[in-house]
Amino acid sequence: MAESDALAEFRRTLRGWLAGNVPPPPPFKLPQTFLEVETEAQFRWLQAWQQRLYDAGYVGFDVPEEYGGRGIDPARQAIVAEELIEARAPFLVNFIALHWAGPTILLFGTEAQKRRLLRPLLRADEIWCQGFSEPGAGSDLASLQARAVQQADGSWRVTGHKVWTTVAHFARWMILLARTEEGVNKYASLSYFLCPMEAPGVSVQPLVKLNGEGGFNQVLFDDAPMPADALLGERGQGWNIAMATLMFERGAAERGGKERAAAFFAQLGALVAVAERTPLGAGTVAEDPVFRQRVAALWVEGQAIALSAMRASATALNAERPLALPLMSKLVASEWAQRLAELACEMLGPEAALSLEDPAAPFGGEWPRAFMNSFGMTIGGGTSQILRNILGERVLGLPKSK
Amino acid sequence: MAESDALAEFRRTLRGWLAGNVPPPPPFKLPQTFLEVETEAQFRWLQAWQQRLYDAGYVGFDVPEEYGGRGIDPARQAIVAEELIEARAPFLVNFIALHWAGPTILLFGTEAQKRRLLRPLLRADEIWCQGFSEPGAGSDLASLQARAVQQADGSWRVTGHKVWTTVAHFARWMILLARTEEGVNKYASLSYFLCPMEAPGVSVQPLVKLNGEGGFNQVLFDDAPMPADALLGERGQGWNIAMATLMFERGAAERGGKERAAAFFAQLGALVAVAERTPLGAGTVAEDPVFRQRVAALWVEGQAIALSAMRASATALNAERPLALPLMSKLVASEWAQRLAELACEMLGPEAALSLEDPAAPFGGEWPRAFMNSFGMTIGGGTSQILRNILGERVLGLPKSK
Amino acid sequence: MQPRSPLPLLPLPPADFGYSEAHAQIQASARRWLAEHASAAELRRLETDPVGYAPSTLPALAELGWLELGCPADGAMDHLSVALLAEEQGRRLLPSPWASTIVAAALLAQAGTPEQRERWLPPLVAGQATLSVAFQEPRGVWHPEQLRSRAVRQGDGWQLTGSKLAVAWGQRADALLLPTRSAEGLELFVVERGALEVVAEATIDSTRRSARLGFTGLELTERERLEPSAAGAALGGALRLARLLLAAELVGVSEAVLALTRDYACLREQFGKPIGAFQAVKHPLVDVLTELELSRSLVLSAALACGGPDEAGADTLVAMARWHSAEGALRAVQHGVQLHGGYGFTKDCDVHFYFKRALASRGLLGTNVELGAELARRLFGGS
Amino acid sequence: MQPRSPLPLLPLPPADFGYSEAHAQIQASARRWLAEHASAAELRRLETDPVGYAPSTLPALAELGWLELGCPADGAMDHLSVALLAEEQGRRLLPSPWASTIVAAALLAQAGTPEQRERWLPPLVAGQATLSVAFQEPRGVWHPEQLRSRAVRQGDGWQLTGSKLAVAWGQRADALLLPTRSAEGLELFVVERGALEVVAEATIDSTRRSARLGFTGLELTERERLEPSAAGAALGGALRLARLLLAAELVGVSEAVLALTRDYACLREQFGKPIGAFQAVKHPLVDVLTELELSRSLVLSAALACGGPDEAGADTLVAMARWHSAEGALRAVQHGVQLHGGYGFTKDCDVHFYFKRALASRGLLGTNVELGAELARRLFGGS
Repeated sequence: MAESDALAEFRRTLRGWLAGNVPPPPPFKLPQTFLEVETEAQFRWLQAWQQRLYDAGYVGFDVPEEYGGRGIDPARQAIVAEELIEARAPFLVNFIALHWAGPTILLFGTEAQKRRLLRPLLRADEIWCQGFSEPGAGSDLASLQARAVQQADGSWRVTGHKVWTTVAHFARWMILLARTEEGVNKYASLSYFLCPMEAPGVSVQPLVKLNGEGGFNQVLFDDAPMPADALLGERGQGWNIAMATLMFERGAAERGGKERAAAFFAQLGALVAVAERTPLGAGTVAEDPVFRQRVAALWVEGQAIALSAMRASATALNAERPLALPLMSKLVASEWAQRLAELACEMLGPEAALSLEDPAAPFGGEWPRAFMNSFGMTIGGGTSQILRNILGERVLGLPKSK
Repeated sequence: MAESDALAEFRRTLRGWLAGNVPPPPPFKLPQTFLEVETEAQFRWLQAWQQRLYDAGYVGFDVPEEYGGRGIDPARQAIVAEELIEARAPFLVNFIALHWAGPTILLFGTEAQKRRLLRPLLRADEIWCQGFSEPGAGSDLASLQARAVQQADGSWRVTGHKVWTTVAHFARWMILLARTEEGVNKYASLSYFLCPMEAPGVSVQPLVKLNGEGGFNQVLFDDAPMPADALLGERGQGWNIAMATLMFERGAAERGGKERAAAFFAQLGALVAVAERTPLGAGTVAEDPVFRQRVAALWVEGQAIALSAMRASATALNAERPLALPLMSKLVASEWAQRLAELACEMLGPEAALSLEDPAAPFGGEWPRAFMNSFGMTIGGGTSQILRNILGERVLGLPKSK
Repeated sequence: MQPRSPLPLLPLPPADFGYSEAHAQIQASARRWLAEHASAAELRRLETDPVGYAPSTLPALAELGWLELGCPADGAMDHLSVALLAEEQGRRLLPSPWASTIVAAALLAQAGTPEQRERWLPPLVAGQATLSVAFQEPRGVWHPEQLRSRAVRQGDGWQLTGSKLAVAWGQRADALLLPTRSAEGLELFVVERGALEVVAEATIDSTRRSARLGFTGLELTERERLEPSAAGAALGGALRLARLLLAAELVGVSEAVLALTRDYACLREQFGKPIGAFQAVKHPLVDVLTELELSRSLVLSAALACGGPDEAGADTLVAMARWHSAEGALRAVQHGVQLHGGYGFTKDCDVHFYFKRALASRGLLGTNVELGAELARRLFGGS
Repeated sequence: MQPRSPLPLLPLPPADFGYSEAHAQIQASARRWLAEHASAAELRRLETDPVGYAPSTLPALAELGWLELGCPADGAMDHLSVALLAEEQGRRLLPSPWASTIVAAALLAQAGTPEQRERWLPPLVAGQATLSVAFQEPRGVWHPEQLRSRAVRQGDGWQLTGSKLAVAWGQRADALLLPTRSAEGLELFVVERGALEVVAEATIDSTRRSARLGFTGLELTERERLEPSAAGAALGGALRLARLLLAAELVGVSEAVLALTRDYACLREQFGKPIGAFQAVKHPLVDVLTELELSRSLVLSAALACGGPDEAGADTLVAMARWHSAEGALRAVQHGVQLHGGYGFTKDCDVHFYFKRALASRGLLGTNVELGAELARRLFGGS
């Protein structure tokens, strides 16, 4: 299917713009994804990139113009996504905002909320973080304990303890799930807030990930005030709104299949590069039949995942089982990426032990880092175990396990 | 550790006897294990072999002489087992009797029961089958419904439906688990019987396995009489006795580790033979690096399983976790054997489809047959799923899943 | 930034995967017809049937248009429709030489002489004749370059010597298509069955019968030889189509086993609840689901690519689809037997039909080890 | 009856696996000592320590007899004791150059000149000196036949050129043992650290530090050369011992992760019950358990074989133990992180120490792909 002339022209223009505007690598180490943004320098550099891209008119093709977007235009959005990968541009640092908070606000927000929040979100002027998980409520999210109490003037006070809050230390806003109602079941007693992070009583403490990187935090709320209009949707509707956010988080969103496909191909290309450039005996890993077979298997699986991301939007082809592809995409993609990083480490042999700090580390030490980071994806946003429950129950109709 | 002179002499004599007495293959197809004995001809031929081996003095080294055994002598028992494998002798058809019913009777039987039953059991004069599972009670064995009612004269009447009863069509006796008590919990209401199969009201109907072989049955009891002394142990003690039988069945028995090790090596040797004799391109499968790697992995795992079978009896080395090796042996061995048979089929390529009946089938069509039969071992005697529960709960002390 | 190596560019499907209303109708009507005409009871009846399929099946499929879709006179076909039908057929394991016949027809349509096409294509499309391509040879050989069957010129004609195996429904085919090699290269012949030594194979899979063929010094004329200039491309296309159909069928196999096992897991109770509530049952079933959905994406994309201009890309996607669906189906049937427990180990349970099909299919037209090596060559070059 | 091919005969352990009361005591006392002296808090403290282990550790281990067991003056040792200690050490990840030192000592004891043995063995056994063998070279090379480090005769002495990496605790060792190749074959040298260019590697695993070494035209005398006649056998033995220790340590790693995760699964509640009640948590933990018990059987048997006459058999068993325990440990730590959920992804959770050790160990002294090929050669011959 050939692109229309207008779209092809758009792609050409964008490609030209990217050629002139993608910045060279900074003098410091960049994080692998938005999950690992740690230092102020990294953050500022990445924020500037998103701002520049926004100002050039390339961010916001899923947000109407009146809210600061570029109008709903999935075709252009997909082209931007593909070309960003192609040009190896930096990732967009306001990831949670763009992919989870933004769509949720667009779906459930008041006109005022949309007008106030979406533009600075798209431009990375205001960063968003997510406050769902708690120390005692991970897989069993609905058992969370954070509590918001409405005051006489309609404003709120929140007390609680959130964990796993990526980029909280740079965030202006949090999408926050808290208990507001008494005497109803645990699902019906939750509400969803757009919580300002600069309020008194909010403190952000960094957590350190297993690979030593920061970028994720715990956030303590000690009777912290929120204005009345911090509430998104209705009181007690929090669980349903949160499920929408989680669907976005798990990749069910309408993000372009081709964009996601391009991301898989980029990962595979990186694995192939490891095989081709890693010496083994007289040749390279790419000549070893056992490694070749394993790479081929990952190629097949990656191609299947990429094609499935594209197929997810072909509604007619998913009539029998409409939820399967959206609900499975995070599960299969995160486990595949984990196997891929593990295989890359195996190819490196003893040098897989070398870390980012070692100047002699092959590929800059990115692979053991990537392997460890891969668990962020098989745990965060619903563990693989929970996702298998959900698929079994909601897609196959099997009885509940809980 | 060198064998004592007496044992070495025993081994030499046995080896000589086997050389002269192991029969040549019969004109009909032999079953792969006791689970597949189907025809009268197969049965008679195998029965004659066990009788001959018994008469020569080589069966029953785990049964005292007064009951027809050869006295408790694990060393000689192990030697017999090893040499039988070495000589590729036929298996002993009264398998359930020798390994499950016999040890249970020895442990829980009255003097009269032991005197009456053990000798004909060892000589395969009387065949035993097992009546535990029912259509509605597989993994959840304790929910079985067969009912035995004691009569005024102390005798019993049993009504129920047992399945999965290997060799029932040749059996003189069944170890039978039935409900006898009312108003107590499901475990305490079971009793264990040594049930005569020739009674009126007992009917045996063959079941056909997925690969088309017979050898296993369902048995219907319609108010069938059992004498008073059919009861083993006490009323209501059935569950505990059944657990002992299942421990024997799952390989926890004191059978020689070396015997079991020899069985693993035999299976591996058969796999290696497939690799070496199956042409692939200009050479054989054994020259293909990918298949080589897979065979090596199975070799390592098989060696580990074999060594673990031997280690199970080194008490001092299992002090930390005494139940682990006995409870895991069936699980790991059956899953390993399944992978092995699957790999052999993969080596055969398109010819893995050829069945026993095809004269051109490689290795007589035994491998697809073995692969299908392997599920008998991952399902029967506790499915792999149930065994993982048991290991998790009894060895790791994790909370119950049910 | 990680350094990256370029991957081979594979054809990508359009946004709607080329799936039209017409496809939906074909699929729905196939499903209706199969629900009426294909059943496990019929599979049981046919197990002992010497032919192995109902004689009425092929004419009925012809009437439904299945054969026309697969063997259009102009040599082109809608691969997507054919793949969808193959999946439906795999779900029910409908025994019939449908797939082998359309593969043979595609080969004939592309490389047959006008006379051969005239002779065979009309009865094929009408369901009145069946043909089968003898791809597979002993020693795991199937690659057109490695065939050991030999064709030698003998005066005006040819002498053929060789052997073939696993020829789908070869024992009932009216004629066989024989790929061989001569001094000049690849040669294809169409030979009536009576001229060959044909022995029905005894296999584990009663739902797709097969035969081995032998021929020693078989004398043939030019009339039985297909156009040599078209032979290579036509055999490549037929192999691609055969692999695609196999892959699509195996997706159907996984679907069927998943449905059977899921239903059983909802009904069968142990420990006071349906076994499907246990994660030890639920999670493997989810893995079957995710694998088969991934396979389906490959099969659909491969089918679309088969109609496109990039033959190497189509070959690669077809190899991927075949690889993935065969692995997935074998896992699916293993879980199917295991999770049915004791019942799954019996022939009373329908899963065994699917088990055997999956096991018998895995090694056809390239084992997965060979396919892996083929794909690695595409990725890395080398041997 | 299936046809069978003979397998290589491997040494089988005696019925009691050679495990005596003395072994039980060694194990118990090691466990007691470690419970007191090794802790996650100490691992955290040492993460930023430039040395990486407490200076008091090695003398303390010497006092416990750990070094004596590993470096007896007559060149023989009780491999079973050493393997048991290595497992205990792996459970706690006690940082110390114990393992690398006894491997070096075994090499020196077998191939050192009387002067070298006199110079090094007494302080080694006393925990007053450390040595390390530089097995590994760039490009994944470790096999003694494939080494690229070169020794060239230069008048009365030698000139060495080469590089080494992943040398355990090489940055603190008093001297390094350098395997090289000369025109005559394998040559071993013992060189004080100061003579070499030694750079500490920055690795993911803070509990076992390592270094890379470079030497270009390094001038050495005969006094630094080990007995050439014994070099091959001694290096083979040292490699065997190093792999055995690695395997035993990795069993300890799996044990520790299993214990941590099992305890967490009993405490952590979700959906109103401990997560260990869910089969999605329970069954993977059981798989960790069964794998580590299988690994243990291989490690114990390999240790016994190392003391026996069949060196090729011992090599094979050691390779198996190393292969299996590395695979098992990597699975164990992956489940360990995953089943701890969000907490497992943080450095607060102790699992990360084990994760890094398992990942860093897998590629040492032969990747599992190489070991698989090595084992296949034993089984099938060929290359």
